[in-house]
Amino acid sequence: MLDIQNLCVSHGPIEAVHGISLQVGAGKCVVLLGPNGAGKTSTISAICGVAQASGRIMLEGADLSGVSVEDRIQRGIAVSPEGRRIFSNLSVEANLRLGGGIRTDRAEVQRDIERWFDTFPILGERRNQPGGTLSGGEQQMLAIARALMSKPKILLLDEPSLGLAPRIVAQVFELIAQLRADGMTILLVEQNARQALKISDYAYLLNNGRIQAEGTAEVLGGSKDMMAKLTGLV
Amino acid sequence: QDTIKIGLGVPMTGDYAPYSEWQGARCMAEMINADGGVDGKMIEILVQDSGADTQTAISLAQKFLDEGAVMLGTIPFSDTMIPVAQIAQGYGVSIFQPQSTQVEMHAGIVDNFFTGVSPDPFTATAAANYALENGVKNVVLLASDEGGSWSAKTPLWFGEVIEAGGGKVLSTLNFSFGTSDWSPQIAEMRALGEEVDAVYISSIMPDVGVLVRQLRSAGIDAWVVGSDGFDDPSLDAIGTDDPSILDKVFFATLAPSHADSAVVQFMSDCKEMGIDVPGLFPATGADTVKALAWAVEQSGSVDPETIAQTIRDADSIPVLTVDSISFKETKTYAQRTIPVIGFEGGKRVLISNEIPENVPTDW
Amino acid sequence: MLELNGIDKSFGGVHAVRNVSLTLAAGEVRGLIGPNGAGKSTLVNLISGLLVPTAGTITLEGQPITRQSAHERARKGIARTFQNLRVFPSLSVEQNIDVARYAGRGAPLPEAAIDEFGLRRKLTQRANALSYGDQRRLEIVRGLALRPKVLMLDEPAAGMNEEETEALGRALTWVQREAECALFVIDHDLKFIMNLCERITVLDMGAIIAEGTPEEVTKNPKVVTAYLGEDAGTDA
Amino acid sequence: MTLTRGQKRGVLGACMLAAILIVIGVLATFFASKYQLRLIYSAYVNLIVVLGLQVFMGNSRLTNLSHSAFMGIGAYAAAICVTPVAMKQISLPDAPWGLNTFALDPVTSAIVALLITGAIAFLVGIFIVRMTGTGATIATLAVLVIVHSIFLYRTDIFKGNQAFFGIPQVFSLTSIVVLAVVVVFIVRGFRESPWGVMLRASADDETGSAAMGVNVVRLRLIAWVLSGLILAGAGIAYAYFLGTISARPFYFNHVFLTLAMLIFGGMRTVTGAVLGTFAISFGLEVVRWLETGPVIVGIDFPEVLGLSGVMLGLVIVLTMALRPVGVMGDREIEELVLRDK
Amino acid sequence: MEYAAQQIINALSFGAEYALLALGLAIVFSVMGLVNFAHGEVIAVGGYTMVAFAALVTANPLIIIVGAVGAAALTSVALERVAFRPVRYADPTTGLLTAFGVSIVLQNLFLLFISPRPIAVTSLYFLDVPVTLFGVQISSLQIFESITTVVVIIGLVLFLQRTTLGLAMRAASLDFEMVRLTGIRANRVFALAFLISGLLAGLACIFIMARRGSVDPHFGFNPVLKAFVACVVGGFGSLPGAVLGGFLLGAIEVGMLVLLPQEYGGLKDAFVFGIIALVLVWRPDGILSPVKEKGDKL
Ligand SMILES: Nc1ncnc2c1ncn2[C@@H]1O[C@H](COP(=O)(O)OP(=O)(O)OP(=O)(O)O)[C@@H](O)[C@H]1O
Ligand SMILES: Nc1ncnc2c1ncn2[C@@H]1O[C@H](COP(=O)(O)OP(=O)(O)OP(=O)(O)O)[C@@H](O)[C@H]1O
Ligand SMILES: [Mg+2]
Ligand SMILES: [Mg+2]
Repeated sequence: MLDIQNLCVSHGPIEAVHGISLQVGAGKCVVLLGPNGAGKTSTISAICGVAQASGRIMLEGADLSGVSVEDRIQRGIAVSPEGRRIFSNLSVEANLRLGGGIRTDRAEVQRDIERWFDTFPILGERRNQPGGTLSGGEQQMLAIARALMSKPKILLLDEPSLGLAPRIVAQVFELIAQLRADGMTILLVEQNARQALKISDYAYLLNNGRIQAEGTAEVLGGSKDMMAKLTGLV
Repeated sequence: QDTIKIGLGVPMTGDYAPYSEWQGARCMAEMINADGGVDGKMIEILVQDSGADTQTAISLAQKFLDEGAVMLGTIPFSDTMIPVAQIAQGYGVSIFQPQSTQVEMHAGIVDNFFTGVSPDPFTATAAANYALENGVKNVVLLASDEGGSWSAKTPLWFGEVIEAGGGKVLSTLNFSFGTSDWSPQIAEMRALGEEVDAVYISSIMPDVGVLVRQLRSAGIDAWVVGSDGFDDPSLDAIGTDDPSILDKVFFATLAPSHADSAVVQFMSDCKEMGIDVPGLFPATGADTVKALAWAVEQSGSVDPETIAQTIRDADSIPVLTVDSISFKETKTYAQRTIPVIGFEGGKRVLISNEIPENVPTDW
Repeated sequence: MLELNGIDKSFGGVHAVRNVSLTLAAGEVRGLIGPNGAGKSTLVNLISGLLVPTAGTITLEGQPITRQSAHERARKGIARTFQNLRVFPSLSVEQNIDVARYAGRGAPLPEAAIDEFGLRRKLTQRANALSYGDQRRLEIVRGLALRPKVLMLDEPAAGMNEEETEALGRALTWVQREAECALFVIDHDLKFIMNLCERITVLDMGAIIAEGTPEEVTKNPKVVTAYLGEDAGTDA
Repeated sequence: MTLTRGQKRGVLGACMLAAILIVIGVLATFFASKYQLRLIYSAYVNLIVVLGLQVFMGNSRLTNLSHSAFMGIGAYAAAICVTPVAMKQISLPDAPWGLNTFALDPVTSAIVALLITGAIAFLVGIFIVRMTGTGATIATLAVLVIVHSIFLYRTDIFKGNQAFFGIPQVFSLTSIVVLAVVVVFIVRGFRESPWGVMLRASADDETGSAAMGVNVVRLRLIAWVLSGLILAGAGIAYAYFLGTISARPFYFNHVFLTLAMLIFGGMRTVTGAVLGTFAISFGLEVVRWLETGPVIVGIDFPEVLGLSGVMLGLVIVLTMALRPVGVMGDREIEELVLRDK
Repeated sequence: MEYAAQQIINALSFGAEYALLALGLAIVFSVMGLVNFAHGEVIAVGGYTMVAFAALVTANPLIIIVGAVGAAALTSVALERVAFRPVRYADPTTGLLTAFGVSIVLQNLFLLFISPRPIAVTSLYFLDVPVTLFGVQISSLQIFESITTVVVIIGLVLFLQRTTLGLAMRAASLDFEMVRLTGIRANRVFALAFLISGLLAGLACIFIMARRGSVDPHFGFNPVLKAFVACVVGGFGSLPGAVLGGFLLGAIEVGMLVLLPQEYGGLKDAFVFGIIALVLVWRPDGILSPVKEKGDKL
C-alpha cells in the first residue's frame, strides 16, 4: 500500500529525518515509535506532502513525488495531525462536513456525521459550538473523526491519544483496532508504546531521524530489551 | 549664460497631478526655442516630480536655484509656496504660479511671488454679477473646508455680492470632496420652502457634474454656478445625451477655454509638436514661460531681480491664456479679465469677460 | 492558602464548571484529573483570571481575588502553564523568563530552575526554535520566575514518553521542595500524577466527584466509571 | 542595577546606530550641496517619525495610522507658541483665547508642545490601547481623520489648508542629528527595557503574557504616549526648520510614506526603522533622478516622469512578499556583528 | 414628514452602497484575513474598462456592463495570483500593507498611463432616473442598489453556510494547510474568493459610474475607506456584519449631514469617525462580534 524508500525530511536548513525506509501493507496497522524530536511528525508531514522531502514515497505503486497535497488526499490518504488543527471558527459539525469535503454523496456524509456523534457523544452535545472552544481532548476526538470522514484508504494518526482521558484512550485504541479489522490501512504514531503495539501488526522505532529497530509487534513488544528501548527506560 | 532656466518642482503624481503646469510650460518653451529663443538664448525647463510633498518640493526648488533657475514653479499651495519663496528670495528669484487663485499669498507675507491669475473673490464676483443680471435672487451656497479658501470662502464672496445686489442667501450647506450622492443636500434644498434661483459651489469634477444631474432629477431647475473647478472636459460629457441639462450652468474661471480660444488652439498646436497638454490647467504653464520670455526681452537681462522688477512695473504683459495681464497695481496677482463660461446646446460659450469692479474686500 | 468557594462557570449553553469548592494548602501538590471536557482547564483559567466565574469566590491567603484581572493575580503569586503551548516565540528563552521576572516582583533569574530543567545552554535561543518538550519546560521555569505561591500545570506530560515523564516528575518534586510553592497539576498520565501528588481531585461534568489520596481516588467507583474505564489500571 | 544581556547589547546597538547617524550628518555638512542638505534634513525628520512609530508598532504590533496627526499636533502647538505676536496678528487675526497675543521662546514652546501632544496622546490612547487587531487600526484611522478635520475646520487657529507661516527657523542639520541620536537611544532603550520586553511578549501572545503578570493595556499606553511625544518632536523639528506648516503634510500621504519606511526596514527593530528610512529616502531620490532620463555610462535613459509613486508601492509589495518581517526581521544591528556562542 | 422620509431613504441608499462595497472586502477577509485595500482599484479598473469599451467597442450599455464586471473580476483574480499569494500565510498587518502597496502601484499606473484627470463615461446614466414612491422622490439607482445588496448578501450567506467550498473558505483564514489536508483544492478556494470579491467590485462599479459618470486614478480610495470602516464596525470577516456596518455608516453620514448645525458642518467627518471610534470602544471586534470569553482557548 504505502512504500517509503530512503526518505529525508528537512525543515528549512535542518534535516529532521535522514533516509528512512518503511512499508505499510494493505489492511495493516503499522506503528511508528520514538522519543520527542525523533522525526515521527516530520515523516507523517512528508507523506502528506506538507514538508520538504526527498526520497521515494509510493502509494499503491504510484510515485507521490510532485503530487500536490490535495491530490494525495484525493488518492485516499487522510490525516489526524499533530496539534489537532481543528478549524476553530467552524462548528463541530462543519469541521466534520469539511472532513468529508471531497465526497460527493451528501446524504451519506450527513449519516456518517451522526455516526461519529454516536461514537463520541460529547461531540454530539457540542455540535454547534465553534471547534476552538472545545477542550483539548474533545478536539482530539474531533480531529480523528474528521480524518475518517473522507473514507480514506490509508489513515495517518499522529499521537491520537494525546490529552485523552484513559477511558477515551481505550476507546480510541478500540476504534483503531476496529478500523483495522474493517480493512483500513493505518500508520500510527504513538508515545503510548504498550497499547499501540497491542493493536499493530508491525512497528518501527525511530530515533534522531533514523530507524533503530523494526519488527512485528509481537517480537518487539515481547523483547524486554526492546521494550525498555521503546519507552526510553534504559 | 546661454540658457534661461525655469525650475518646476511640481506635482506630476499624487492628488495634485491634474493641476500641474509643466506640460504647457514645456510646450511653450519649445515653441519659443523653435523661433530662435529669446535674444538668442534658449529657454530650458527643469522639471521634476514633487508629488504632493512639501519637503520634496522645497528641496527641488533649492536644487533648481543652485542650477541657476531665474524663475520657479512649485506646488500651488501656500504652505509650499511661502517657504519656497523665502529660499528663492536669497537668490533674488521669484515664483510665478500661473493658476493659484487662493488669496493668502497676497497678504504681504512674501513679495517675490506672482500668480498669473486673479484670486477667488474676482471669479466669485464675476459669476455673481452675471447671476444678478439673469434675475437671480435666492441662492444656496455649498461650502467645504477641504479645499482651503477656494471651496470654503468663494461661495461666501459670491453670496456677499448677490446680497449686495439685492438677492438673498437662503442657506449654506456643507459637502465633502468626492461626494457622489448629493441626495441629503438636495433634500435640504427642497425643504427650504422657497424657490432656489441658483446654487453656488466651488468644487471639482466629477462631483459638480453629479450635482447638476441630481438637481435636475430632483426637479430643481436653479442655475448651477461655479468656479474654475468646473473647467474640465468631463463636465461637457454630462450633456452627451441631453445637452439641455447644461443650459443653466455657468462658471467663472481662469481663462476662456471654449472651442476657438487661444488655449484650445495652443493645445492642438502642442499636440502637433508631440506634446500632450491635457486641459486648461496644464496649459497655463505657458503663461509662466511667456511672461518670463517677455520680461527678458524687455529688459535685455537675465538677472532674476531685473526680470521680476520688469514684470512688476509693466502696464501690460502678453500671455497665452488672456491677451494681457498686469501686476502694476496688484503687486502679486494678475489684473486680468475674468471669463464667465456658459453652455449653449451643450457647447461652451463665453458669456462675459471683464474685470469686475465690485469685488469684496474682506480677504 | 488558595480557596475556591462555590465556583460556577457557563459559556452560553455549556455549563463547564459547577459549584466547585476547593482548598489548596501552601506547598501542597494537588492533582486534578477528569474526563475530557470535565472543566479542568476551565478551572485553571478561572483561578488564573483568564475567565471570570459566573458565581462563587476565590481567595488567596484570605484576600478575595475573584474580580482581579489575570495580570494582577499573577503578581500576587498565581502562575500557570498552558495546555496549548504559549511561549513568546519572538523572544529569547532568557527574555521569556525575564517577562515573568519583570511583571512579577522583580525576582532574580531562577538560576537553579534553569539548570534543573536543562535550559542553561539554550538561554540565548529564540523560544520558537525549541523542541516541544523544551517549550513545555520553559513554560514551567517562566512560571517559577514569578516566584509563585501556586503553580498550575495543565497537562505538562502530554506528548512525552515514559522516560521524559519521569524526568519531569523528578524536576517537579525538586520544584516543590526548593521553590516552596504549591503545585496544581492536571494530567491524563495517571502514573505520573499518582507518583507526584499527595492528594487528587477528580472532576466530571464540571463538578467534583471525588477527592483524596491517589489510592482512595482510584478505588472510587464513580471515578472508575467516569474517568478510568472498567479495565483501568492495567496500563498505568 | 545590572543590565541584562539584551540591555547591554541594546546600548551597543544604539551606539552603533548613533555613530552612523552622526557620520551621515558630518559627511553631509562637508560634502553635500544645499539641495542635498535639505533632503537629508527631511530624511532625519522622517527618521524621527519612523522611530516614534516603531516604539508603538514594533513593540505592540498594532498598526498605527494616526502618527502623522500627532506630528501635526506637535508642530502646530509649537508653532502657535513660538510665532512672534506681530506675525500672528497678520496670520491669525481671529484666533480665540488670546492665542495671537503671546509668544514664547523656542525651547519653552517645544516643551509646551510636547506636553500638549503627550496629554492628547494619553487621552486618545486610553481608548486605543484597549482594542486589538483591525479594530485598533480603524480607531487610529479615525484619530487621523478627526485631527485633520479639526485642523481644517478651525482655520482661525490652524489656518486649515492654508499656510501657517512666520515660525522662527531655529533648527539646523546639527540640531536634527542630535535629536535623532537622542531618540534612537530612547527608542532602543525602551525596546530592551522591562516595559519593552513585556510589551513584545504581549504582542506574541496576549493571553500568555497576562497570565505572566503583564498589564498589557498599561504598557501599550506607555508606548503610545512615548510614541506621541517622539512624533511631536518630529513635528516641532519640521516646523522649526521650514517656518511654514499646514494641515496637508500631516495626512494620508505622509502616513503611507513613513509606514512604508518602517515596514521595509522591519518594524520589529530600531535598526529596521533607521535602515528603512534611509533606504526609502535614498531610493526615492534615485528614482526621481532616473525619471528625468539621465545619461549613465553612455546610455541615455528615457524620461519617465512620475515613477516614484509606482516604485514606492512596489517596494512595499515586494518586501511583504519576500520578507514580510522587513529587511532586518528580528535582528538588531549588533546581532549582525556579534555572533552567538 | 416627507423630508424625514426622504432623508431616511437617502441613508438607506448610502448604506446599501457601502454594504455592497463592504461585502467585497469581507469575503476576502473571511477567507485569508486580508484587508484588501486594493479593492478600490479593482473598482477603478471596472471604470476604465467602461471608458475603453464605450470609446472603442460599442455604446451598448449591456455589453459595457458585462465588460466592466468581467474586467473587475479578472483583475481581482489576477491580483490574488500575483500579489496576494505570497502573503497568504502572513498575519493581517502584512496583508494590509501589501494591499496598500498594490493600491499605490495601481493608482500610479492609472495616473501615468491613462490620465491624472477624470474621464467621462455617460453610457450608464439611463440607470439613474427619478422615481416617486409613496410621495417620496428617489432615484431608480437607489432601488437597484438596495435590491442588489439584498440578493448578494442572501446568496453569499447561503453559499458560505451550505456549501463545502464555502466552509473551506471560512476555514482557510485560520489554517490554510489543514484545508488542503482535507483534500479541498486551496488555490481554487482563494481564486473563488477573489472572483466573488471582483464581481462585487464590478457591481459596485456600475452603480458608482451610473452616478458619477467618470473615473479618475483616485476613484477607489473613498469607497474602499468607507467599506473598510463598515466592515470593522460590523465585525470584520462577518458578512452580516459588513452589511450592518454599511447601513450604520450610511445612517451616521446622512445623519451628521442633516443634524449637525451648519456652522459645525466642516466637522462632519470628525463626528462620523468619532462615532465609529466610540462604537469600537463599546464593541472592539465590531457590533456583530460581542466580546467572547476565550480563556486559554484559541
Ligand atoms: N518547523 C520546524 N522548524 C525547524 N525544526 C523543526 C520543525 N519541525 C520539527 N523540527 C525539528 O525536527 C526534528 C523532528 O521533529 P518531529 O516533529 O518530526 O518529531 P516527532 O518525532 O514528531 O516528536 P514529538 O514526539 O515531539 O512529536 C526535531 O528536532 C524538531 O526540532
Ligand atoms: N471559551 C469557551 N467557550 C465555550 N465553551 C468552552 C470554552 N472553554 C471551554 N468550553 C467548554 O467547556 C468544557 C470544559 O472544557 P475544558 O477545556 O475545561 O476541559 P478539560 O477538562 O480541560 O478537558 P481536556 O482534558 O480534554 O483538556 C468543554 O466541553 C468545552 O467545550
Ligand atoms: Mg510529533
Ligand atoms: Mg484541558
